[in-house]
Parts: sequence; C-alpha cells; structure tokens
Amino acid sequence: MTIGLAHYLAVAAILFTIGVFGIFVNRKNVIIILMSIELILLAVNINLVSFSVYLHQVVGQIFAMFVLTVAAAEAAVGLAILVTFFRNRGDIAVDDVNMMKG
Amino acid sequence: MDFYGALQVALPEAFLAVSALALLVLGAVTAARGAILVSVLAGVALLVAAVLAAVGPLGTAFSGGLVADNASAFAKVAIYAMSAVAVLLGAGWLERLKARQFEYPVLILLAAIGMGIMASSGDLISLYIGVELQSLALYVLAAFRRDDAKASEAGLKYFVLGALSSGLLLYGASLIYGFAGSVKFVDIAATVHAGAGTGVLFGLVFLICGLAFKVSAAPFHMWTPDVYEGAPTPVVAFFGAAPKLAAMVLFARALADAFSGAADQWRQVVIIIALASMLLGAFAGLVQKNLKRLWAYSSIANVGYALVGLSAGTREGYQSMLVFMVLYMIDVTGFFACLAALNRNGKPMETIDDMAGLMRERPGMALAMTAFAVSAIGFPPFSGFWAKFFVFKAILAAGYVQHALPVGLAVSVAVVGLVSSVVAAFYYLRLIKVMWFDPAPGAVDAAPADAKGIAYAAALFSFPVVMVGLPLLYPLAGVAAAAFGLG
Amino acid sequence: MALQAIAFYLLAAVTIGAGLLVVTARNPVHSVLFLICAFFSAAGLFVMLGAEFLAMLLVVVYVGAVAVLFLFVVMMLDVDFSALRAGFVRYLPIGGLVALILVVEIVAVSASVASHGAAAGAAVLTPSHDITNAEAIGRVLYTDYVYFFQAAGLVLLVAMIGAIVLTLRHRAGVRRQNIAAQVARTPATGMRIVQIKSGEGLSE
Amino acid sequence: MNGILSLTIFSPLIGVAAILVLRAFGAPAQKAQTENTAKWVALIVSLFTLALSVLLVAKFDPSQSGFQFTEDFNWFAGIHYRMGVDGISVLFVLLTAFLLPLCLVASWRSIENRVLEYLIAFLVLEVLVIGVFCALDLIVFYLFFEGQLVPMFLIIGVWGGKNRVYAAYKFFLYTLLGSVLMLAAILAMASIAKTTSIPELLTYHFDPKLQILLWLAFFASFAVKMPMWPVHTWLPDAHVEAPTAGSVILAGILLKMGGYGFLRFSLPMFPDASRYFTPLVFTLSVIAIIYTSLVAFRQVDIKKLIAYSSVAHMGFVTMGIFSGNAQGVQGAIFQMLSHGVISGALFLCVGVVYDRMHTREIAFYGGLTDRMPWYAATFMLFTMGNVGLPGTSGFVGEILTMTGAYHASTWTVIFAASGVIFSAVYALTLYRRVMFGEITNPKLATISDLNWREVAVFAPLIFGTLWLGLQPGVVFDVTAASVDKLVDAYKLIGG
Amino acid sequence: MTPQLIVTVLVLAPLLGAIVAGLFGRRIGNVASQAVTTGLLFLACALAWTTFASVIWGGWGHFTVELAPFINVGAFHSDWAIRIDSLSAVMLIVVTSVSALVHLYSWGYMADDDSRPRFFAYLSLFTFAMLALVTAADFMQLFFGWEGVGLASYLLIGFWYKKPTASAAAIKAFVVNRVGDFGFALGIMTTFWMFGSVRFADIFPAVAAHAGQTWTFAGHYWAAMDLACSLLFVGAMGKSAQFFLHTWLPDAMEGPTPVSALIHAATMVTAGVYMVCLLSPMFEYAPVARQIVTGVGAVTALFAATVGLAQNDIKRVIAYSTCSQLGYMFIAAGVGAYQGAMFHLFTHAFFKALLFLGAGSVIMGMHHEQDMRNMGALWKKLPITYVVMLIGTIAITGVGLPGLELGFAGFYSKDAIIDAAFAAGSHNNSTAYFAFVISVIAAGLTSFYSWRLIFMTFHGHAKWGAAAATHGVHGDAEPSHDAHAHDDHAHDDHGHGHDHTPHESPWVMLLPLLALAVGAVFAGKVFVEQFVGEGRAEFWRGAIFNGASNHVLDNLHVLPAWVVWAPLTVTAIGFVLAWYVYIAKEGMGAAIAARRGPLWTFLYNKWFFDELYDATFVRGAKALGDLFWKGGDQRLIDGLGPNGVAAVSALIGRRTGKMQTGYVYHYAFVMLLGVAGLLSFALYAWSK
Repeated sequence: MTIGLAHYLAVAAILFTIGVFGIFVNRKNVIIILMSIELILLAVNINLVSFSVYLHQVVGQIFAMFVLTVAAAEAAVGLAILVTFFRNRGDIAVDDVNMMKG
Repeated sequence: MDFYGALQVALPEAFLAVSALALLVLGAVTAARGAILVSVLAGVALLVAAVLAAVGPLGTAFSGGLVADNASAFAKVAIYAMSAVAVLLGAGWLERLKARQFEYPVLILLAAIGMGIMASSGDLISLYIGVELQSLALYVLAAFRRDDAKASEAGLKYFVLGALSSGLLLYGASLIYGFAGSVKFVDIAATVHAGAGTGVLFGLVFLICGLAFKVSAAPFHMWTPDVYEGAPTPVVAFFGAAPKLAAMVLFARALADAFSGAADQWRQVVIIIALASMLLGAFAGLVQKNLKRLWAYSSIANVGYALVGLSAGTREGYQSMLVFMVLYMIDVTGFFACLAALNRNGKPMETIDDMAGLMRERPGMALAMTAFAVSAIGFPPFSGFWAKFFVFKAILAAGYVQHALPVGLAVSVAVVGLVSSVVAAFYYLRLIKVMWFDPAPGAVDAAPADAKGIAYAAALFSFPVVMVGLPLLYPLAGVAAAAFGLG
Repeated sequence: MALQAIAFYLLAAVTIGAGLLVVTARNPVHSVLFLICAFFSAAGLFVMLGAEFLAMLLVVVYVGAVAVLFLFVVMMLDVDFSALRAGFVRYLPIGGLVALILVVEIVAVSASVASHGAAAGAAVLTPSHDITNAEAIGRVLYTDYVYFFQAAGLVLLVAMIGAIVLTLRHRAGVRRQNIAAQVARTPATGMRIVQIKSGEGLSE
Repeated sequence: MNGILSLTIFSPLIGVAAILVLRAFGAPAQKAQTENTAKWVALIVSLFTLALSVLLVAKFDPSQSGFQFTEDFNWFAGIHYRMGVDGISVLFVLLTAFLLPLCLVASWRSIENRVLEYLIAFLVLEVLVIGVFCALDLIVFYLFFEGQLVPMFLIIGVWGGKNRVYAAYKFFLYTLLGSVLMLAAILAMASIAKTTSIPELLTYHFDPKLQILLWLAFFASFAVKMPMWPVHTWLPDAHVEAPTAGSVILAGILLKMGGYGFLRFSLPMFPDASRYFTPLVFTLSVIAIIYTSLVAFRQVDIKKLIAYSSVAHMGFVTMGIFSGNAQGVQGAIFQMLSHGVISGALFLCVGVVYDRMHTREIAFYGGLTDRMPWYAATFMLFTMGNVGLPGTSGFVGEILTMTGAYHASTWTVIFAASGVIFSAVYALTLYRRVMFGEITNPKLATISDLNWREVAVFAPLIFGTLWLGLQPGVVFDVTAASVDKLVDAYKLIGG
Repeated sequence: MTPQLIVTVLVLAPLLGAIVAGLFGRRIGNVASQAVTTGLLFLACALAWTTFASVIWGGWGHFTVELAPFINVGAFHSDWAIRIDSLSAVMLIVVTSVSALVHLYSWGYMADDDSRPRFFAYLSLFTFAMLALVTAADFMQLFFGWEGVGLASYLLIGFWYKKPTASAAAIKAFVVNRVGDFGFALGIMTTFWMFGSVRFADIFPAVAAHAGQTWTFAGHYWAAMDLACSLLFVGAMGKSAQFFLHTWLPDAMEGPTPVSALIHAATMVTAGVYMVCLLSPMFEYAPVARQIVTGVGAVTALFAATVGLAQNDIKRVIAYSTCSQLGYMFIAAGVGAYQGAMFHLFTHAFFKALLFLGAGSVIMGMHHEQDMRNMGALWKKLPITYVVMLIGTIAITGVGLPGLELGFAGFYSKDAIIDAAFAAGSHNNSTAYFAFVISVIAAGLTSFYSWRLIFMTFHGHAKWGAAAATHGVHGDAEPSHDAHAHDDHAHDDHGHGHDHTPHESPWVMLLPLLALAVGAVFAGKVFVEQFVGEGRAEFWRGAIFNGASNHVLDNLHVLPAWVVWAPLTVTAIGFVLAWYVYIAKEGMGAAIAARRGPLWTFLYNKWFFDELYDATFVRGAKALGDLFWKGGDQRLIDGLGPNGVAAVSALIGRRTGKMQTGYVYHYAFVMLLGVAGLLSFALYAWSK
C-alpha cells in the first residue's frame, strides 16, 4: 500500500472542504472564518507541494511559498479590519455583520 | 532576455513600486501637511506609468511570468489613468474630511501595481500575486474610513469573501498546475490543446469562479452591493472602474492564452455567469433605493455584458469587451464623482429620493447624472450604447459568421442580454424621473470643483466626445485584442 | 513503506481532525490551538513529501507568526465567546449536503488529476540529489521569480500599511508631555486675573 | 446640393445652441423675457428647417426611384453615416418639419415652467425624427430611432398631466423593449451581410429561415411604435398625459416611424418572411381596427378617445403595407401622412379647450358650438377627416389601403371596412357630446372662441387636410417611383 | 359658353354659394347669404335645364369634362370630372330644380332662425355634393358625392344642434349611411379588382368580357359580378333607406322641413336608385344581384307603407311614404326597367318635394306642430297649401285612367313599375312576380295613408285653438312617445301662446309649392314617352343599358287588362277606406289606436326595428367596447403586459433583494452554491 499523489490530494480536498464548510456554517465569530480561510490555503499548499514533488519541479513549492506569504499578509489585513470592526460595533459575532443588505 | 531587458519590460510597475516607496517615505516625513503633495505626485506617477506602459518595449520576462504585449499596454494605460482619477477624487475627498492621509494615494498606487501585474500576467503565480496585491489594497481602502461602521463592515465582508474567492482561485490554479505540470500559460495551452481532461477543466472552473468574484459577476457578486454601499464614495469610484478592467483582462488572458483549446467548454460556463449577471443585475436593481447599491447592481449587469463579449471567444469579442470596459469605467467613475460631489446640508446624497428636483437645484450635475443613467441604459448615441453594441455584435457574429458557438445560443444570449437591459432601464429611468420630475426637498450644497470636473468630463465623454473617441479607441482595442492567444 | 503509510495516515487524520475542530470548537482560543495543530501535521506531511523547506516555513510563518497573531487578536477582542448562536444546526443539513457534494467532486477530480495529469505515475523524488530542497527553491525563486518575489514583498507592505492605517490610533484623550510648549509658557498665557463680584463666586 | 440633407436634419440644433446661450447669459430677473426670446428663436429655427425641407422636396426628382441627396461618411469600424431620401421618406421629412412649428406655436402659452428645456426637447426631437427618415444605414437609423425616447420621455414626464410618470415609463419601456430586439436583428444583419448600408441590404437576400427571425425582431419594434394591437396600450396613456404638442408629435410623427420601418425594412429586406407573416399582420390590423374603435367609443377622456382612434387608423396602415401592392402601399403612406395632419390637428383641438378649462373629460363639455362657432367648424372638419370622409385626406388612405388589401385578403377588408362605420360612431358621438346641445356647465358660459394664434395653427392643417384630400396626387407623384420599385421587387419574390 | 364651361359652372356654383355663405355669412349678413346661395342655385337650375335640353334635344351628346386628377395610383385612377349624359342630365334638373325651390322656400320657412347663413351654406353644399355625385365619371367621385351628401345630410339633420334628438338623429343618419357605404366601398373594390379600373368609361365596355369571372372568398367561388353588384347595392340600400337600413330616414325628420323635402325625399335618397341605373351595364350581368334588388325593394315598399299607416307625425308619414316609393324604384331597377325607376324617381321628386314642403307649410301654419292628431279642418285656413297637398296626394297615389293614358305624374311612373314587375314576373321570375303582388298591395296602402294624412290634417273637426288647449281633445293622446315630433327649437321664437290661429304661409313659400305642383301634375304626361315609351332609346342614348334578353319595357303594352287596372282599383279602395275611417266615422282611427292592438302596436313601433337595433348593435357595441377596454386593455393586456411584467419584475427584484441578507455566511454559501453548481454543470456537460 503505497502512499501516492492521490492520497495527498484527497487530504487537501477534505481540508479544503472543511475550510469552505467552516465559512458558511459558522455563526460564532468572524475569527473562525479567517481561520477557515487559512485552512483553505493550507489545503492549496498541500496540493501544490505534492504536485511539485511528484512533478519533480520546484515551481509548485515556490508557488506555495507565495501562498504562504500572501496568507500571512491576508491574516494581517483581515485581523486589522476585524479590529476596526470590533471597535465600531463592539462585537464580532457573524450575525451582527448585516447593517447593509437588500 | 537578460535582467536589464526584463526590467524594461516591467518598467511601468517597477516605476510605480519605486514611486510608492518613495511617496511612503515622503508621506511619513511630511505627515498630514504633505498629503496633498503625495496625492499629486502619486497621480503624476500613475500618468507616467501609463505613458511608460504605452511606449515601453513589448516582450515577455521572468520566464514567461510577465507578458508585455499590446493588450497589457492597452489595459495598463486605462488602469493607470483611471487610478490617477481615483487619486484625484480621493485627495479632494480626504481634504474635505479633514483627514489628510497620505496612505490613500499610496494604497492606490500599490493596487495599481497589482492591476498592472494582472494585466500582464503570463503564469498562474503572477496571476495570483497580482490579484492579491490589488485585492489587499482594496480591502484596506474599503475599510479606509475606520470610524465608520458601515465602511468597516464593508471591508470585512469584502475581505472575507475575497479571501474565499482567492482560495477557490488558488485551488483551481493548483489543480491546473498539477494537471499541466506547469504554471505557465503557454505550457498549459499546449496541454489543453493536446486534450483537456476533466481535471484541468475543473481547475478552470475554480479559476473562473475566483475571477468572477473579482469582476463581481453573479453568483459571486454578493459582496458588491454591500461593499459599494459601505465603502467611501471615491473608493467605490475606484473599485468600480480600474480593478474590473484588470480582472477582465486577466480573465481574458487566462481563458485565451491558457485555455483557448477548451474554448467550447469554458464558453458555456462564462455564458451562464454572464446571463446570471445580466438578469440579476437588472432585476435586483429594481427595488434599490440607495444609489450606490443601485450602481452596484448595475455594475453586476454590466460585467455580464462584458462577459458576453468574452464568451464570444473571438478577437472581435475580446475587442468589444475591452471597449466595453473602458467606456463603462468612464461612466461609472463619472457617476460616483457626481455622488461624491453632491451633499445636502453636509450629508452625502445617496438615495434616489435625495436626488429629487436636482434638475432645478443643480442642472449641471443633473444633466451629467442623466447622461450617465441614459448611457447605462445603453441608449444611443451615448457611450453605453456603443459598449453594448459591440459586445452583442460580437456574440452574434461569433454565432453567425465565425460559427464559434451555436447560432441559437448566440441569439439567446443577445436577446436575454438586451431584454434584461430593458428591465434595468427602469431603475435608471427612475433616477432620471426623480431628478427631472420631482420637487426638491431642500438646497444642495455647492459641489467641489474636483469631483464636479471629473463628473462633467466623464459626462461629456459619454456624449458627445465618445463620437470622436470611439473611432480611436475601437482600433486600439482591436490591436490589443489581437495580442490575446486567439487567432 | 508500511511505516510511511502509518505516518501518512496519522498525520492526515490529525490534520483533518484538527481542521474540523477549528471550525466546530466552541471557544475561539481552542480553534486557534487546533489550527496550530493542523499546521504542524501539515508540515509533517510536507516533510514526508520531501519539501522540508516549505515544512519549516509553514511552522515558522504560520505557527510562529500567523497563529500567534490570531491568538493575540482573539485575546485582545474581549468577546463573549460562550454564546453559541442558534442557527448552526438549522443550516447544517444543507451546508453539509453542499460540502459533501463538493468534497466528492473535488476528490474525484483530484484522483483524475493524479491519474491523468502530468504527474501521473511519478514517484516521490528521492532525496539523493546534489542540492537540498531549500537550495533548489532558492535557485529558481531568485532568478525566474524574483520579480514576483519582490511583488510578494509589496503584498506584505500593503498588509503593513493596511494594518497601520486601520488600527493605529492617535488617541485624542491621551496627555503627552510637550516640552516645547512647557518651555514656551509665559505668565500671560499661564494665568488669568478675574474680578469676582461678591456673592457670585467663580462659575468654572 | 451636397449636404442639404444633413443641414436639414441638424438645423434645429442651431436653435438648441442659441437657447443654451440664452440660458447661460440671460439674466434670471428677466426670465419671462428670456423665455419669450427663446420661443421666437425656436420658432424661427423650426421655420428655417421647414424651409429647408420644402427646398428638399422641391429639388427632389420624383421620377427616380433611388435615394437622392445621399451622403456617406465612413465613421469607423464599418459604421457609416449614410443619409439619403427616396420618395417614401422625403415626405415624412416635410411632415415633421411642418408639424414642429405648429407644435411650438400651439404651446406658446400653455407651457409655463421650464420653457427653455421644453423648446430644446422639441428641437432635439425634430433632429432625431428627421434623422430616422433620412438614415440610410441601419445603425444610424437605430441611433435616431431610439434617440427619440429620451426627449419624449421628458416631454411626457416633465410637462405632462397627473399620471405622467406611469405614462412616461410605459412609453419608454414598451418602446425600448421593442427596439432592443430590433437592435439584435440589426447586429445579426450587420454580421451576416457584412454591411449596414440600407441600399445594399435592399438587394441582399437573407436566408428565408433567418428572415423569419429578423422580421419578428423588427416587427417587435415597429409594432410597438405603430402601435399595433395588442402592444398599443402605451399609446392612450402617453397621449392623455403628454402636453398637447407632445401628443401632436407623438401621433403625428412618432407613430409613423413604425410604418416607415415596415416599408423600409420588413417588406423589401425580408420579403419571404413578410409574405409568411402577412396573415398575422392582417389579423392584428383587423383586430386593431375593430377593437380599438369599440374601445374608443367608450372613452370618457377626449384625448384617450383620439388616441384609440389613432391605433385604429394605424391598423389601416399596416394592412395596406402588407397587402404588398401599389394601392395598399401608397395608401398606407398616404394614410400616415394624412393621419399626421389630422390626428395632430385633433389633438390641437383638444388642446384648445384644455388650455381654457384644464380638463379633457368629455362630460365636462357640451354645447360648445354656441360659444365657439369657428372652433366648432374646425373641429368638425377634422372629425370628418378622422372619419375618412371623401374630400378630406383621411378618405384616400383608407380606401386605398382597403383596396390594396382587398386583393390580398377579402376577409380582412370586410372587417376593416366595418371599422369605417365604427369610426363614424365614436368620432361623431364625441363631437356631439362636446359640441352639441345646450351649454349646461356654467363654467363654459364664458369660454372664448379661437384666438389668432390658434387660427394660425389650424389654418395650415385645414389646408393640408383638404388639399391632400382633394389632390392626393401631390403625394403619389412623389412616392410613385419608389413605391413601384418596392412593390415590383416584392412581387418578384415568391409572387 | 361652351358646354364644358356651362356644366362646370353648373356644378361649382352651389359650392361657391356654400363657401361664401359658410365662411362669410356672419360678415355679409343673412339676406346677402340667402341671396347669394339662392341666386347661384337658380343660375345652376337654369344651366341644368339648358344642359338637359341640349343633351336630349340639342346637339351636345354625351361628354365628360375632366377637371383635375383625383387619385392616381397605378391602375387605380380617378379624376375630378363632370360626366354629362342623359341620365345625369335628368338628375341635374331634378336636383337643381328642387334645390332652387327649396332655397327659395327656406327664405320663408327659416325666416326666424338666427343661423340662416349656415343653413343656406349647408343646403348649397349638399347641392354641390349631389351634383358631384350625379356627374361622377368614376367610382371615386361617385363615392365622394355619396359621402358628401351624407355629410350635408348629417349637418342639416343636426342643424338645430341644441336639440338632443336632432343631433342623435344626425349621427344615426350618418352611421346607417356608413353601413351602406361599407358595402358600397367593398363593391367598388371588387369592381376595381375585376376590371382593373374604377372609371365607368373603362368598366362598362368591358362588362361582357368579365361576366363569368369569379371571386374567391371564404373558400367559395363567387360570381364576381353578382358579388360586386350586391355589395354596391348595399350602398344604395343605405342611401335610399331600404329595408334593414331604413331606420335613419324617419328620424331624419328632425331636420328642418325644407331639408326633408330636398334631401330626404327628392334627391339624396334617390341616389341609390340612380346608382343602380347608372350601373345598369353591370347589373344586367348580375342576375342574382338583381333578384336581391327586387326583393329588397318589394319588402321595403310594403314595410314602409304599413308603418306609414299608423304614424301621427305628418313628416314621418311622408318619410315612410318616401321609403316605400323608393322601394318601388328598386323593384323597377331590379326587374330591369331602369328607365321606369328613373322615371318614378323623376316624378317622385316633384310630388314628394311638394308634399314635404306642403307639410312644412302646414307645420309653419300650425306654429311648429307636427302631430296630425292636433290638426284637422285646416283647408279653410290654408287653402293654397291644401290644394297643392291634394295635388301631391293624387300624384303619389297614382290616380289616372289607364285607358286614356291620362293622369297625374305618379300614375305614369308607378303604373310603369307595377306593369314592369308583372311583365318580368311572367317570364319565370318569381321574385318579380312577388314584387308585382307587393307593389299592388302597397299601392292600396299608399292611397290609404296618403288620404289619411289629408283627412286628418285638412278635414274633420279642428283640434287646435282654444278648445284644443286642454288635452281632453287628444282622444288617443299618446304618452310622451311622440313628444319629439314637435319642432322644439321654435318654441322660443313664437311660443304657442300668442297666436294660436293657423295661418297661410307667405308667398315666398307658396311659390315653390305651386311650381312643384305643376311638375306633379304634368311631369308624367310630358315625359312618359321619352323615359319609358317609344322614345326611350332616343332619350337615353345608351346611358342606361338593357341586356339583349331584357325586354321588360317592350312587354308593357301586352299586359292583361286586370294588371293594368289593378293599381287604380286598390288605390280607390284605399281612398274609400281612408274616407270611411277618418271622415265618415271620424274618431274611428283614434279608437283603433287607443285599443293598442298587437298589429297596431307592431306598426306604430315601426316593426320594432329601432328597439332591435338598439338591443343588438348599439348595446352590443357599448358592451363590447367596455369589455375590450376594461377587460381587454386594462385587465388582460396591461395586466399581463406592462403592469404584470412590472409587478413580476418588482417581485423578482424583491426576492433577489431578500437573498441579499447582509450575512456574510449567506454570501459565502451562495458563492459555494455557484461553485458547486458550475462544477456539476461542467462535470455533466463535459463528460459527454
């Protein structure tokens, strides 16, 4: 029973779905959503790295590196926005984020 | 290509990056006092970059990651120019808010760099980096008025959904990479031509979904109305214009350069998205009261039209899409400039009812807004008409002449699109009606010169300048479209 | 090989389980911790794949920076975490269904990519090559992708500016010592002479 | 004579420019004076346009069937500014230029607010309408055709009656829906035929199956514009709410663009489809004639009644056009011109009493003949024209369209001819209820007869009605060559 | 003056008068207007007689003056023209003579009206239209005149526009005529497509060649000639108030009496007869159409005569009489005796105009009282009127001695028709035989109602004056049903109060009466040979066409004696009956009326035609109009169309708006739905 590319991809796929799932079933607070996004990016990274390895290229890993970088930046910006939101509203419950609709 | 040559190809962005850093330093040193100076310099830098993009050498650099061709030159000129307008509009706005923040122009500069990268992206990595650079800057800009609850909510929504869409896009990119064994569009194109498997097409769907979010096409449009409503008006003016063009060009590039072999497949998806956008934009706009939301739905519908041009998958279609986007950008910027200029008792006029009697109070502004509304209806001879005209002509020609897609499909798309434009006409008419027919509830504050100037210029462009401008724009767009990897 | 399989399944299970807990944990602090756990396991997977540099990066960047940032924000924002809002269950069935469809589709497609894509049938690179993983990455990153490397730097710059713009506050109420102002103080500005009528007092 | 056509089309813009200058430099204090000047400017400019169009007709060579005074300017991307007139279109130019000054004079006093905008709207409208009739390029045609919606929308909406907003929307959206379908067809034609030049397209033969689609798309637009049953309901509302002059333009000219479109596009470009759809058109025409006549009979609003009668009269036009023979087509053209004069005049007649009493309710009036004999005579003449009495222009069109269609479909004409009976019923009943009897409403006791301004408006219309009625040849001489060419070509295909 | 100029002046003179009086009447005054119009009419009359004499006996022959082109579209070519032949010449004198006399008469009759210029303008306009009609050289001008007289009739019936009944009657006249014109127009179209022309000069010579042509319609092949002629005859039915389309004529009596005399007795209503005669070349080849003509004529003759029996309004009696006489004319035309029809038209013009104008004189004398039940014993008060009315009555009843060939005008023409019907009927033409029987019966009825009129009006006891002021005298006082018989308008001018004694009319009115009386007496004797006798070929010179097999007029001389005597006999019976009921047993008529028997009610209510039409057409049109308007336009078309679409759009908009909940997880969910959907679509579509 060899562990092959497909195994890694499957893990990534499940992780991706969990991340996605986390975004839209979450009611608690926005931070969880941000974490879900991190999970998605992690899934992508697993994908990229495993492809890279099995393709005998490093481009995939470089791509993953960029993704990591951007993920960090995203986390920073996301948390910054979250902080301003919290300052304005005093809460970060997802259900409260609906001043604008229709 | 040596490094020097590669830098030359990347010169506009490189110049902007250096400018951004320099202005950041300048801003940090001079603080509030230098905000205006930073704005002006940022505008100048953008214009210089536009010139550089127009005259700079063509070619590819960084192992195909960066492509400077006619299409990117065309797009960059437009993007940088519109960004410059946004800087101007924002500077005046910040000045009036007494919030002289030099970060605003710098962020626009950075976003512009991201858009430049998008416009000349040649592989999946540059695609991603460009998108993210632009998006992150926009997230921040959306929440720029941090004391405003609506703005931060807008920023939050934009960010969350944007990040999700980035995830989708990335996941698609990873699948494509895995399938094609390369991130370069040329290699992908070769693989796809050899035979597109389900995997790569699946990746393509993810990619399309991610890009559709960036252009706010249905069903990835949900952020648009809320963000448009919540974000500061000058920021929306920026959002509505340049990033859309950049995303559309990127969209076109990805589909044409990398996936021209699977045109029949992606065309179906793009058509679905286009139809959904046109219909949703038309119908959902009907019940809107807030003009910014209204224009958000309008932008959804308009993106649908642009996607129609894209879905034609022909050179004419791409050309029409470019023309459409440029004309649309001018309209939308002008419209939001109007909104930015209009205040009643110091409060921004944002609902349709606020515009009551504007024709008596501010005939110039009302005429400009009428021009934008009429243009948005797609009414001849205003620019909006020409935009739609070429798009639908392209899709029909693709069906009837090039036989790129089934005739019935082409006709259905055109008819649905045109009919939805009639539905949408209703809400534009309502704006005209309110401005022209209804009595004014009170005096309107004097309009600031910068916003007024932009509004008037854009209105004049939508008619009659377009009659002169179009014969110049159209062939240029044709040259640009020829650069895409379609025949 | 069996060992490798066991390691893989263990790591994969932990990753997925931690991921699930991230989104379902009641306490966000726990979520962050589970996130860290997921990252660690993923890093393990990377190591198994032979991408040591990425694995290290993942631990350093994510666990070291991002996760801590999360933790910091979670702690900083004084939210009442105990209130689990209703509605979670209501949306669970449909959400679950969509998730299920998605996961089935994605797994199917991933399998198809694995079996038909460019990497089909390839084996994991054996680490017998001359250059290390980090070196290989570095060679490509600083040549072919140097431009985007710089651009990634700009992304971080944007994040920095954004964070500052959005969160840095010049508090109006904070009293800071202004030496120049203190020095420039004169009797004229420092005191005021008032005439007080009898029976009225000072109103201030 | 090069450029005379463009000069004619765009000459009203001189007035627009002048009024804008007036607006920019006129002192706000002397608003009334500025407005008065602007009215004169507009009138003089519109008379100038009229003079130009008379010159155009005078220089027109009726013996030629082709397009004359043609202009061609290659704009870009294969879009040409092509202009020219033939026998079918030249008279519509004249009709437009003829009605416009009358409209301006008719609204001299009745429009009190936003006078300058009003004048501009009318002058712009004139440009666009004349442009429609002169356009020799599909796209240019569409530009002008569609362009009218906005000024008309504003005319109804800004200067209209109580329910003006609803009417304006209805007008705009109805028409827009029709014309976007036409736009789709135009685009398809441009793609397939690789040209948008009307003269070239006239000789291009589209695939019959394609013709069906194209025909339907054009039909959607023209049928709404005509308007044909059952897409006519915008018209009564628009008419009722529009100011008098707006109604005149609407009924007098804008409706004609539908018929003109049928003649210019549907018949010659899609002959197979036209033949195929002739029964449909006939059926709709007949329904329009009978149905709307009966509806007109029951109206309580004068304008609405006349509006419905317009729909009925347009039924004759469509019937005549699709009969596909010289009598029918000539009759249809004539009917359009005649209806332009008569219905315009009838709306002006309504305007006369509306200006005085500010109501259009039939029941309000009665016995006006006693106080307003000259008005009674004028109204009677146009009523008779509406009824289609021989000697007025209304007759010639009706009898010719019916004669033409009789050959094509006897049934159709039997029903259509019954419309002639109904027209007498509703028109005379209206006249009776408004004009005859004793004056019972005390408010009418002091109503005054036509003033000189109104006489000046009506005189040319009276002349036109009678002249066309007694000497219809003046029209046929101009149109004959072009119509014969059209009909001959139509007959050749499928015979 | 050349003949062309003469006839041109003749036709246009009345138009000139109409224009002058109509446009400038108020400026130049009443008398001037009257003088101009009347003068021009007398000029026209003189020219008409000149023309007539020159055409018949002089050397003018038949000719056409083409004045200007009218409609010229391809083969559809018509001109403004004046066609002069024997037929039109006869009509010219009838029209201009009666019109001139009526103009003159109106000086007196309308003396108290304050819109006299308008009245005279209308009269002259009518005359012009009628002249245009009779001199038309093609169908278009014929139609022009046809509708032109309709317009003038409408205007004149509604002359007293303040009177609601008058304007209602005017509309009725116009609309019913339009129904006829509907058929007429269709007939013209059929003719045009048969012959490729609308000009008589093109059509008539080609009739024989097109005789067998067919017309496809409703899946059948119809004999085109029969179809065309039948449709054209519908026009004639409308104008000549034939059965089904007769209802307007009695109501038209709302107009001033001179109008009734001119239009609704002597000229316009005969246009239908004239048209059938003019188109004799076509009708000769349309046997079915001729059967229809005969049948309709016969039914009308009987119907109108029966209704005439029970009417009380003096003008209505004469109106129904007119209707009936027109029926006779159509019988003649239908059986092929066009000359007979024209002859009766000619003589009828004199005595019917006479009767109407006489009735006008009576009405005037009675201060605008039209109800015969309020008259009686007037012969002493109005002697001249009485005499001329008597002459008219004798003429209309056709009194004369068949053996001696001596009698009043009506005798010659009416007997010619009855005889022609018998002659045609004896040749296996059952319709004609039916017509013959009817015409004999109707002759008796004519006699009865005509004498009833004389007796009720001029004889018996006076029911006017102080004694009659109380309504007790009205033995059979009708409920308000007949109230409209009064000339209401005049009440203001001379109210009943100030002078209740009937008086003889002024000479300006009596002179035309006398002139017409002369015609009523002698017109028959003088012209019988030319019109229907041996001289007819010489007289008509082909203006009327008789087919090769048409020998009706030749057979008039070989009739059985009982046929010849039958009309006189029934006339005598009618007279005696009338005398018995209204003189011998005065009050018997009133008693019959008071009993309200079913037959009387049926006749009194004119066979309930008005009620029938009101219930079907008028109410039907109103109901349909409402249905189409409220149900069709507002509910169905607007409801499903613009308003419905707008509502649905707004609903969709609201629903879509609701989807935009503002919750970020919803948004994400929608996005993922989109992704899942598109992925599924892709899997489905691309795996094929």
